[in-house]
Amino acid sequence: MSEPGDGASPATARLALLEGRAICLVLAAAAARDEIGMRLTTLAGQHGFSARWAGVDRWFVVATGEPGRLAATLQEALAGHASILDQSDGQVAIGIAGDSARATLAKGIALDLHPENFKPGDAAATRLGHVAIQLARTGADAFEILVPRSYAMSVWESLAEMAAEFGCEVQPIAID
Amino acid sequence: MASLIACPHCGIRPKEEFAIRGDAAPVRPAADVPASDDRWNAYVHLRGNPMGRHREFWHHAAGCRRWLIVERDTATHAVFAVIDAQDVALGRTAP
Amino acid sequence: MRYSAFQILRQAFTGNRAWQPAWREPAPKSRYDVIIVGGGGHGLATAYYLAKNHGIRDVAVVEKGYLGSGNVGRNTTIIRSNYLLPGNEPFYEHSLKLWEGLEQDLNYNSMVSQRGVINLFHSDGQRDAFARRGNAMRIHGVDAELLDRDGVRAMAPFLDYDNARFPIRGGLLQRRGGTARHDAVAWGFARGADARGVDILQNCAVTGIRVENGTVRGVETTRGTIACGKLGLAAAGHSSEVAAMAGLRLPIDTHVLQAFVSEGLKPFIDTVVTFGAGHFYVSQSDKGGLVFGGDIDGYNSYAQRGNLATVEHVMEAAVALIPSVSRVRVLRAWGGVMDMSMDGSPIIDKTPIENLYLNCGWCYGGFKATPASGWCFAHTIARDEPHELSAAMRLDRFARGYPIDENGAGAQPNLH
Amino acid sequence: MTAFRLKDGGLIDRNSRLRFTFDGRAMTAFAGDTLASALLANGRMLVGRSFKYHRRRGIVTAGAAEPNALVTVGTGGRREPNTRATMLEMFDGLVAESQNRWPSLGFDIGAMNGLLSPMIAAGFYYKTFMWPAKFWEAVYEPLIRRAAGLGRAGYERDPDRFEKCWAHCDLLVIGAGPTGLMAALTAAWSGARIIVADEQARLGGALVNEREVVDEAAGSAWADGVAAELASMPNVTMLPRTTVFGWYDSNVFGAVERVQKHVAEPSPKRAVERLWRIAAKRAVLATGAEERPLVFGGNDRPGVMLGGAVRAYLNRFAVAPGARVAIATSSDAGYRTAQDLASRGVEVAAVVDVRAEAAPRDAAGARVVSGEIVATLGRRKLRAIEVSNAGKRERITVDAVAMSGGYSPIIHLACQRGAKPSWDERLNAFVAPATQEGLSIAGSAAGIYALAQCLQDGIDKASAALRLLGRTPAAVTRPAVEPRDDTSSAPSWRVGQVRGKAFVDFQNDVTIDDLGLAVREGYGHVELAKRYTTTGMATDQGKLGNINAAGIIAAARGKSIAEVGTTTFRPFYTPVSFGALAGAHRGKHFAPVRRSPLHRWAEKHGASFVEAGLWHRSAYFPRAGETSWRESVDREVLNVRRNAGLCDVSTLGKIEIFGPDAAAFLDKVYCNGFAKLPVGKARYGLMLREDGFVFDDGTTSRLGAEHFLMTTTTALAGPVMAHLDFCAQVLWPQLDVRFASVSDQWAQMAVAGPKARVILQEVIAQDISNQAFPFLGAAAVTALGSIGARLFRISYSGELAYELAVPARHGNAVADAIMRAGEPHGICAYGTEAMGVMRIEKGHVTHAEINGTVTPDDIGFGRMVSNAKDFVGRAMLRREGLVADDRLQLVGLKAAGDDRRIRAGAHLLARDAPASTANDQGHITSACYSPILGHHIGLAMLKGGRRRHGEQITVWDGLRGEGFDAIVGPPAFVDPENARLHV
Ligand SMILES: Cc1cc2nc3c(=O)[nH]c(=O)nc-3n(C[C@H](O)[C@H](O)[C@H](O)COP(=O)(O)OP(=O)(O)OC[C@H]3O[C@@H](n4cnc5c(N)ncnc54)[C@H](O)[C@@H]3O)c2cc1C
Ligand SMILES: NC(=O)c1ccc[n+]([C@@H]2O[C@H](COP(=O)([O-])OP(=O)(O)OC[C@H]3O[C@@H](n4cnc5c(N)ncnc54)[C@H](O)[C@@H]3O)[C@@H](O)[C@H]2O)c1
Ligand SMILES: Cc1cc2nc3c(=O)[nH]c(=O)nc-3n(C[C@H](O)[C@H](O)[C@H](O)COP(=O)(O)O)c2cc1C
Ligand SMILES: [Zn+2]
Repeated sequence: MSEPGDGASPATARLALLEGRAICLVLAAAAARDEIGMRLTTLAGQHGFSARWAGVDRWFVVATGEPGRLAATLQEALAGHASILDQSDGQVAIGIAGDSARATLAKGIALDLHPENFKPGDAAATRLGHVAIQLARTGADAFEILVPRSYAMSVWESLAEMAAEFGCEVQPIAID
Repeated sequence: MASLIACPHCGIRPKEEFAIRGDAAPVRPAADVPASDDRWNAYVHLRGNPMGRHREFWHHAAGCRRWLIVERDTATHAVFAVIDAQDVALGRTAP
Repeated sequence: MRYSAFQILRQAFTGNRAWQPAWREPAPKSRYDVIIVGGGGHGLATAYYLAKNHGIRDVAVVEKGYLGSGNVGRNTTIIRSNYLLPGNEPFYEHSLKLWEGLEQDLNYNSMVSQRGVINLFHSDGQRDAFARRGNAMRIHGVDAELLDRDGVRAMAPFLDYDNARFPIRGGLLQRRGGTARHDAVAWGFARGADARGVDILQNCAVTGIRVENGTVRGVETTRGTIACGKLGLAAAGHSSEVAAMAGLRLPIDTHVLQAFVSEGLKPFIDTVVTFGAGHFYVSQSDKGGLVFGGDIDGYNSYAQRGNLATVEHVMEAAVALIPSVSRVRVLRAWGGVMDMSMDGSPIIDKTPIENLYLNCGWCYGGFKATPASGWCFAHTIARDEPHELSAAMRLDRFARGYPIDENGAGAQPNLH
Repeated sequence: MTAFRLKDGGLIDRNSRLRFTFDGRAMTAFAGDTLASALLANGRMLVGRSFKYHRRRGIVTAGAAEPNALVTVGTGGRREPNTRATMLEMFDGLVAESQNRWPSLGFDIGAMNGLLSPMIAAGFYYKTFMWPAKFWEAVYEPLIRRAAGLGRAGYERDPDRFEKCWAHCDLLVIGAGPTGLMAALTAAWSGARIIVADEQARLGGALVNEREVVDEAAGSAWADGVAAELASMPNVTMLPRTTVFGWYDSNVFGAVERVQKHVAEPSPKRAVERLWRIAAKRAVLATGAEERPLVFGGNDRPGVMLGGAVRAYLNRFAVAPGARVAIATSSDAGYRTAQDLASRGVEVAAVVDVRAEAAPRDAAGARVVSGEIVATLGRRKLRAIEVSNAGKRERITVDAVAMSGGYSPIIHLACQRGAKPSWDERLNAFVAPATQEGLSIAGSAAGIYALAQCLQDGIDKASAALRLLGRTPAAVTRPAVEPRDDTSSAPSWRVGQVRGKAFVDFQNDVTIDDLGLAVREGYGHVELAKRYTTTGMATDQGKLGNINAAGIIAAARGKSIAEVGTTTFRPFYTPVSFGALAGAHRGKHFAPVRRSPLHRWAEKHGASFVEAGLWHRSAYFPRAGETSWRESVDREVLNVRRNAGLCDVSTLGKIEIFGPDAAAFLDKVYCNGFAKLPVGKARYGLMLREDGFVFDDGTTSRLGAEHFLMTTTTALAGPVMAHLDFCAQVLWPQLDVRFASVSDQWAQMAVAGPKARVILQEVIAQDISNQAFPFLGAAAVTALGSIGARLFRISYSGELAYELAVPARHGNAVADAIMRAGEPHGICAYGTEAMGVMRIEKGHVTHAEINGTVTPDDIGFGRMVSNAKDFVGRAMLRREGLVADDRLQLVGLKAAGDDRRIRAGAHLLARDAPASTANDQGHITSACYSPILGHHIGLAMLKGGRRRHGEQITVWDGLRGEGFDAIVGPPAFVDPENARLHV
């Protein structure tokens, strides 16, 4: 019988460095705290980006494309309601996908990732191992994490170890 | 305790995500009221330290970054309530 | 009954039937000149030195559980006098000197083992801080050596020098530091105090303190009311609770610290090692278990038991420091509730209440202090004034701005 | 005779023959064996030595409680001492060694201790070894320490992988015996998410070891079927080989799975052990019951085993413990053993039942003696027992004894969180409280011993748990079993007459006499008796002996066993490897590494890196021909002071602050004022703790009316953020301010030196002349034509200097461009070491000075402290001790005569004062060689230091054997007038 990890069957957990992402942190003004989520959801619909809750007054907005453009769009749409911080360089996006994606993440993340509790579209600020990260579920068996840039190589190595038994074979990445 | 803490914003999270500051009871003397040195000393240094019900500041450092007040029992480690500290400070939630 | 090899031989011939109890189990009297609350190391040592140094023998030690059920019986047994600040160093050195003669003094072998304590450093900054500390010791005439990496390697070759995340660069060594057998310390002081007339009242919890016109009169206990001339509190983790019975609010929080012991091993580590890049310290007990610990759990607790996250944290540091320990198994984990003060240093003092004396704030370092704490507290009680060695350990130092803050963490007890 | 393998039967695979060695002897086993069963099958009765007396010991149990059969397995980095042979699954190539014996297991010098036993009774070491005092250190202690421990651990690095995993479930079932399996089935069919954990590889609990029939199948086959069904369900996670070791708050369980401990060569892609942290809404504890040994003379001789173990070896492993077996029992279970032995053709010499009025039971034809064993006989192996029977003594020839002393429910986990067990008169056992939040106890763990009732209890307890979770339990009917009633027993903590030693704790060699001695000497409290005699403190933690010990103590004290109670149950249920608990966080993964965006740039310039907290920072940049770090650092410093240099300062904490109240907020957190800071300007700020001592420092720039950028020190970036969160949310919640860390977004480089401006101007679009961009300017600029950057004119080195921040991805390119532009001007890369030298030359402080015990005034910033506003730390700053005259104050130092190396950590004395704590005047905080001054300098904290400029003092470094005189001066050695900052 062959199983993932013996090289004969395809990997059931895959890691990918997601390059070309524009990432902004949206800090809501005190008065706008309650409505900013709604505004972002609407904007996300219009512009095709994903808004991920990151705290009572903050959201990560992730899009593909130019960092500057996303920041400008948000700036314009949310002026007076929020401050926008471009984090396209501050955060590194890593994708984890496959049947064993959840099993891989369970090795570092304490959240219950059962689809009943953490659905596609859900996001959370939490820890992976010893590093604070932002987690989002982007599909039934697909997740994305945002990790502060300085930690990215370390986190990548940890993820690669966690996924090894599921047949994942990746090279170290260089991020600086 | 407190292997798990139910953050009012993030849901149930392991203790490792939090940093603990301690007693939430002492209130910082207001600037505009002349506070005696005793009051300041009490605020900064003295603690009720009860065996039993206790309110403590916990910071959800690896989550929503909110300061929470965790009400718990220091003898049994039962957790009674976890609320946002700012809501308390602003009088939006009863302490 | 005096203990000796000869005595052991003699008793062996009569089937070990004639050994006498190590202490009496007296009924409480209605009054004592001095009552000490807390039958831990400090309370028992205080009673012992009250009798021995000050001739005060009408003393009771009131203990809510069994003898030594508190931190004296659940600590990692490290003794040393490698302190930085002038308010501390002479006190702890006196303690170490007392340790050095303790077995003869008590006629009880507390197995003081001066196997050396190495505090590792991993950066230039840490080295400088240790150099300062080592000089603070040397200036007081205490032994201290600054080891470089090779010096450490010669003493502890099993540490990770090759792949450590935080390479070991050297260590501060105190050769006279080491360990002592925790239980034997409590038992030895108890037996010594008992022999000098002190009543040790086990299973006797203090539930109230009688104060009249600002003066202490006695205590209420689960075994009745007992009057006293003077009352000394040495209740360690329960200090706030007991002091509250007299209306005092203390600069103390109670925190749980876990300790661990591994399965018994043939000799594996022959010094005491403290990791400088994580919270971890380890020695090997005479029975073979690795006795070790790390950081506190972080929240106020009276529960004497800890959290799994902290366990993991300690184990990560253990394996980082000693990779081969990975295959060894940990046998047991337990917790002790400690009196963490606002500056990490103890309090031995009089209180605003007449005839009430306070001994607390030992954090996770009070075992090594046991003899000196008893020595100085007995003095404070007997003379109604602080001993010169504990002169800085005053209760009002916080209000007055004279903290004894060895690591500069400030008024947050869980950072000390 | 010795033990031997039966010709047929058992749950072993006789077609799969495995080889292993024990103490170098090659032996064979079958798949399905444990090391213990294989040793028995090979006729090995003697497998270990006890701790204190080095007595010969054999296998006692077939499970987790084994006190004797501890071996060292594996070699090199996989060497594992104290492994229970009873729990070790056999694999081909297994290498095992016996322990605590020298020179050999058969002949062990240490056994001499047994002769001395009257002299080395409990606690003897507390009473001797005290004279002469020196002898303790030199002779006695080394001897005692050499005798320590059982197995020897290796010093080689463990080559294997470990990991941790979180799991979540509605119901955790601990133990997969009949009770646990039925509980699991009930919950699984009800749709709940469940996890089933059992420490055995083979599920079924007692069913695997006994001859039971369940639903008309052999019990083990039934269990296999249920386990397979469970494993096939998507809502079920099966964890065999997984020991639940701890129950923690919030119903979190710690468990360790032995993923690859039963294979010869573990796959490097998988962990060998996995730590599970299981967050369970509820749990059912179905851990069964432990059989108790009987305490009689010579009860430790190899060949004496528990009855349940004998049945397990017979039924599961097809191994007979001997050819002629006696049964010693205080419970009906003994008769079951007799029946099982007889059914496999093993002779039962006698059933010795300690119960005087034992009702007739089916002893399978064996003789039943109402009496007790007084002694066992035999030198190398058990040859006979001596039985007392109504006053008569009788010798019975046997080669094995199966003892059954009743059962103790396994309540370990249920009592780890403070609950005290209570004595149950009916069961003669301690039981755990039945109602504890989140946990139900079922089956034999709850004192239910009949199989039918266990099965039913599993259903019932799971159903009740499901209802509490708001679920409707599926209707489940209990499988059919043969009715049988053999659960009654009588208490028996020790036999009446003892010849020889009767052991209560086998591993630690604690006897009845030791417990009696402890009681006599005042150590009668069960916790004191434990500590004085060490009973229950061995690797099995008294699983077998503790209840007998409590009974014996009770008798000696004239109390009931209920009054005596148990000692405290603590994690770990069975010992857990350090490796499993550390998981993957070992070696270089002990802590994550933070890597600067300019790491590659630094590498290219040959940086030597150093760990600084989690960061790897470039310390200095050695060049060909340089032979010491000092040489490189001196060159870097001189070059910066003469030309220019570039240093990576990306690791500083950066916090962006917005909102109408941002300035007001900064006024609260800094002791100096920020409200009036103009847009486009930076200011140095000092942050205090509420107790008045300095917390952190850094520059904060105003980028807009309601927009600031704060920098923190590298070390305190995290704590400062948490502090700001606290101030904003708790102390001043009404302020409209918001902030976030942007530390990772920016690559930041300091460009310093007289030529910094000319160089930088080449990459910056805007005019950065002194007029356009004076000292402490802060502005958004464009770098390399298109990169949005931030420029700050701040200086740590004391030279004309800038800090340029660019989005991290551009860091290397911009640094390269600056180096290129600077080449004609002689720019160099410099590291934290040169930066350190220059800041000392300039008298700037770092955490070497700001160590949590200094006030602003101590470090010369007294005048910065505002009088006009409330800020954190203001009130406590007034305390007497914080304004005292003799506080340590920051000064500069240099040797009085010829240059001397000044080292941080040295102390200061008034000149010619003898060294003593009383005379101690301070210490040196930072020191370096100043290449620009050509001699060593230092910063120091000195009592009343600011008043003492010009004074000669003594530098005292007894630790390193140095001492010399030095001159006190102001902390700034270079450009004290700050002229260079403004050019
Ligand atoms: C896990 C751990 C590891 C440690 N490691 C070290 C170490 O390596 N080196 C070191 O120097 N120090 C160490 N310490 C600290 C040291 O153990 C303590 O500081 C010291 O034991 C405290 O003094 P004590 O012995 O008097 O306390 P305890 O033994 O705790 O004595 C206090 C006694 O007061 C009793 N009591 C409380 N309330 C009442 C009441 N109302 N009525 C009657 N009696 C009462 C308690 O039952 C207790 O017995 C450690 C502590 C812990 C918990
Ligand atoms: N005849 C008697 O007097 C008597 C007495 C007691 C039990 N029994 C029999 O024993 C059986 C009891 O059934 P049961 O299911 O309650 O218990 P069990 O002993 O059959 O099963 C308990 C299971 O729990 C596992 N376990 C224990 N602690 C564990 C831990 N910490 N982590 C993981 N796994 C752990 C064990 O490996 C075992 O498989 C019944 O057949 C009963 O008749 C008989
Ligand atoms: C230095 C030291 C060594 C210990 N060694 C052992 C040991 O070898 N075996 C053991 O079971 N417990 C050992 N213990 C732990 C005690 O059993 C016990 O857990 C501890 O004293 C706390 O008491 P408690 O668990 O009863 O609350 C040791 C404790 C200390 C302080
Ligand atoms: Zn949260």
